[in-house]
Amino acid sequence: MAGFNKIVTRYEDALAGLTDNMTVMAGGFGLCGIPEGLIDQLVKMGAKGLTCISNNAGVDHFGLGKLLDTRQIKTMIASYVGENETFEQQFLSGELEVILTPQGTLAEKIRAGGAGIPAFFTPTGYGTMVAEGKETRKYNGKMYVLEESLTADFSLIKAYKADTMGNLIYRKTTRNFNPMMAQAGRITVAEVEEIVEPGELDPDFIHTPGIYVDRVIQGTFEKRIEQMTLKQPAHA
Amino acid sequence: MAGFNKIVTRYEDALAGLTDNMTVMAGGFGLCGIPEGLIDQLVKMGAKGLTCISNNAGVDHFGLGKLLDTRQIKTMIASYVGENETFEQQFLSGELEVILTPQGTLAEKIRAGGAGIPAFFTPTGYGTMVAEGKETRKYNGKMYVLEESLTADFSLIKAYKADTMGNLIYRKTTRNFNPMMAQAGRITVAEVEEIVEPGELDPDFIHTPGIYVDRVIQGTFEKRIEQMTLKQPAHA
Amino acid sequence: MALTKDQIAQRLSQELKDGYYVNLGIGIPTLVANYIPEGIQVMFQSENGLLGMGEFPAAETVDPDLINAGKQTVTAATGAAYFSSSESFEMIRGGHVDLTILGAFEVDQKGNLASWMIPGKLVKGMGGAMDLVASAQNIIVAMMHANKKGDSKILKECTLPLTGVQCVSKVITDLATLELRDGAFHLLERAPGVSVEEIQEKTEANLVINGEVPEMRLSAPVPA
Amino acid sequence: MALTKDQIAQRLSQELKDGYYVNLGIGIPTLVANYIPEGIQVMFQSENGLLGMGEFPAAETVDPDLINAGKQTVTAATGAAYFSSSESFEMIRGGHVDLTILGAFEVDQKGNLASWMIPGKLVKGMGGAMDLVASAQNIIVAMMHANKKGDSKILKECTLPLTGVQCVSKVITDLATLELRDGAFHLLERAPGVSVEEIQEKTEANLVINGEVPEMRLSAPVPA
Repeated sequence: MAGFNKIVTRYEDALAGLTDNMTVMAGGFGLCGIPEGLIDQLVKMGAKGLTCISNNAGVDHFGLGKLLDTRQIKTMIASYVGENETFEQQFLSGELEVILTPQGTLAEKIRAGGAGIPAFFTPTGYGTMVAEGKETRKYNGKMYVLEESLTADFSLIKAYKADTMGNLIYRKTTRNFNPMMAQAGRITVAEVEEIVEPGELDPDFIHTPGIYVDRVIQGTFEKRIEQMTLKQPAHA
Repeated sequence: MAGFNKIVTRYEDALAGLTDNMTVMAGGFGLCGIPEGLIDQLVKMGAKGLTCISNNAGVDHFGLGKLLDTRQIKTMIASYVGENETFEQQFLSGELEVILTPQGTLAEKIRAGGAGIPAFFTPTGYGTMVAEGKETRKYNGKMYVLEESLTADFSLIKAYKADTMGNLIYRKTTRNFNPMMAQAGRITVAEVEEIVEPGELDPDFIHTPGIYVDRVIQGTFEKRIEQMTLKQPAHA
Repeated sequence: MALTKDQIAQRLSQELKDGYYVNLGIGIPTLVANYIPEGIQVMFQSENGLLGMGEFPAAETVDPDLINAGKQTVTAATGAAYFSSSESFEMIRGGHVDLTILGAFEVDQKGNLASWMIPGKLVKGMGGAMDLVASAQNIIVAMMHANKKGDSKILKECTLPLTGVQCVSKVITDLATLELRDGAFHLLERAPGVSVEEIQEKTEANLVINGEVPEMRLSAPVPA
Repeated sequence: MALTKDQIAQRLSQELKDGYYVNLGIGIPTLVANYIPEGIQVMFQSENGLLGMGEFPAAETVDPDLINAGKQTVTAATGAAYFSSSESFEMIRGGHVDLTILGAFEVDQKGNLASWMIPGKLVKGMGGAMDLVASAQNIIVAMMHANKKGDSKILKECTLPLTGVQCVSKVITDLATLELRDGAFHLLERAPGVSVEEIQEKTEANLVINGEVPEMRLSAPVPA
């Protein structure tokens, strides 16, 4: 890997150095825009005691749900974790610690982590359970809660295209948490649908500049749909 | 102006409602990416006592320098104000109040203003004049300064293309402060080089979604260069 | 007669104004998109990163890369834009969305709202609801006036964990349109055929009734 | 002999490593781009919103929409990306830039640096310098060892208003390479032909000299 060539061809190399008890961010909203192959590799490696930061926890046996099956996650930081029975069992039995965080606060905490901002005030959650034990302050007559930033040892993200230097673009609503997580990872690994040469992505329209990306691997994606909703009733 | 059509054709309409003592943000870095025609209109209108937020203060008699000639600016918030004699005179005579703010802090204060974040901690300026009188706090062994956000009554920005719904794209390094200012203005006016129909800009590559933009006007731009530097010595 | 969910959505749609950017919550609010009044244009914001959400796709155009905040497959309207989750909540928290319509388990006369958690049952999480209610200038709550046993959900004080405080101004239920002012709900409209007495009976919160209370007008026909 | 500005830049260039993302300040640091060692690739970040700054343009390709942080017309390298000022400082403040090289009026043995203001003269502003020094993990200061009168600029304590505190680790001057450790500057290298005595004389700060101090190697030829 000389100069700015970030390409790796084997999943083992993509996640080399990811060990027990690390903090791992995983991009995606529901099952949309998740790094499917990197999650599979994480299952294969078997790293345990992970703190996992992701908006959702996948569904039963897919997405991050796979890491619940193998009991690799110790703590889950997410905004919404419905529709997952394995999750429910491990949460109720106390096996899994869950830190529920409002979606916008979660996004901003991750963005702040990558941006060198250790803490910020937000109106979200004031007066609710989320603000318990946190500092609050009034600005212009409105109350705000002080929230601290999040970073990760590894960020596992999914992009549409990458060039070999790690510049990334995303497609439609797969973007979601991926760009901020790319910035907040000490090591950021991007799994992409297509790899192109430097210069093929228009510099005016790069979503994640390569400076944030350490490794790029080409994947294949199942892209499972959670809620198939059609204009006309489907007769499946 | 029905629905989402944000186009105005006269500069008077573009800045209608901008009155004395308002806070006005103006995009641009040096003379690159500045809303030239909107600044001219502001001179023509003659609104006085303005608080002006911009990374720089233009040069003598061009860009925001024009508003210094007419003594319309009372307070200037900027990161760098060199190369401007009019500025120097008004500053030394006490006619002009100047709040120098580190460039990254300025960018983040504006971004926070548009994002509903009233204050944040940053490492920038700790231990310097910039931090005097401000709260400081230690996170992970490093010291940070609490900075408050900025918003404006009007944001005057420059974009490359707009669609009629106010979706914007910028070109090269003209982007600079324009996107954050678009978000932080109570009324945001974009002066652009070209207006296209909705759907002509790729939804994956819009820099500023139309929700932030209230008015769009097509301008013509001189695009004066501050420091012409060439690969080979120019024989002008 | 109490309104159906579609009729509540129909009444809610009268709150839309031309040029509004609107965030619709999951459930009844989602149905509002089916009743946009003629002659006005609105853009729907979906907090997972889409401004300009369109209708559901035809089977042949389904795209797994394009979903809404309810994880449903959708389309993008002309003039749409995609962005990251942090940018999406800049929009929301920064007060750029003109109207937010969302559901609730309970509201109270302090303007508080509970919508995300029922202790003892599994907690699924608040998603973006806390950000929406803490940020919007203009929130309308769409909900059932009472539960199946007839117990009021319009309370003096919420009993469930809160989603946000002092954020509710207008509530539209299957029975009535209520506006919160000075610590009491003012009864603005009745559902067609519903008596003031029934509304009063099913409202635990302080209810202010001024003179004759008009019936809602549900002009648009309910689509099949 | 004291180094010329180009020679300082040449010595600075030896600090570049393959794959580094680098921010170069105005003045001597800018010249470093002319001396990238053979066989290595670096990308230059310009804080006005460009990663992958290229060389100056030919006259016929000058683009007023493309400048660097010094407001000079530049080009973009292959694989470059443009972004906003807030994104640019996310990069900088978040510690993603591998190396920052910048000038200074004074440094001191506490690691403080003064570079933006000389009281009594007009203050032009700090631009992005305060963000850069507060954020970078790896800062090298490029400066003259002493002023024209021979007064040291490597001090026990800065006299000018500070740009940042406890941020300096390495200083390369026209006379020497210094590394700050445990409250003292360690003399690592001498400029060719400059004596340890001269450096000592022109260094007000505590200076640690361990054994024989080697001369800098300036291998690359100075271009015309």
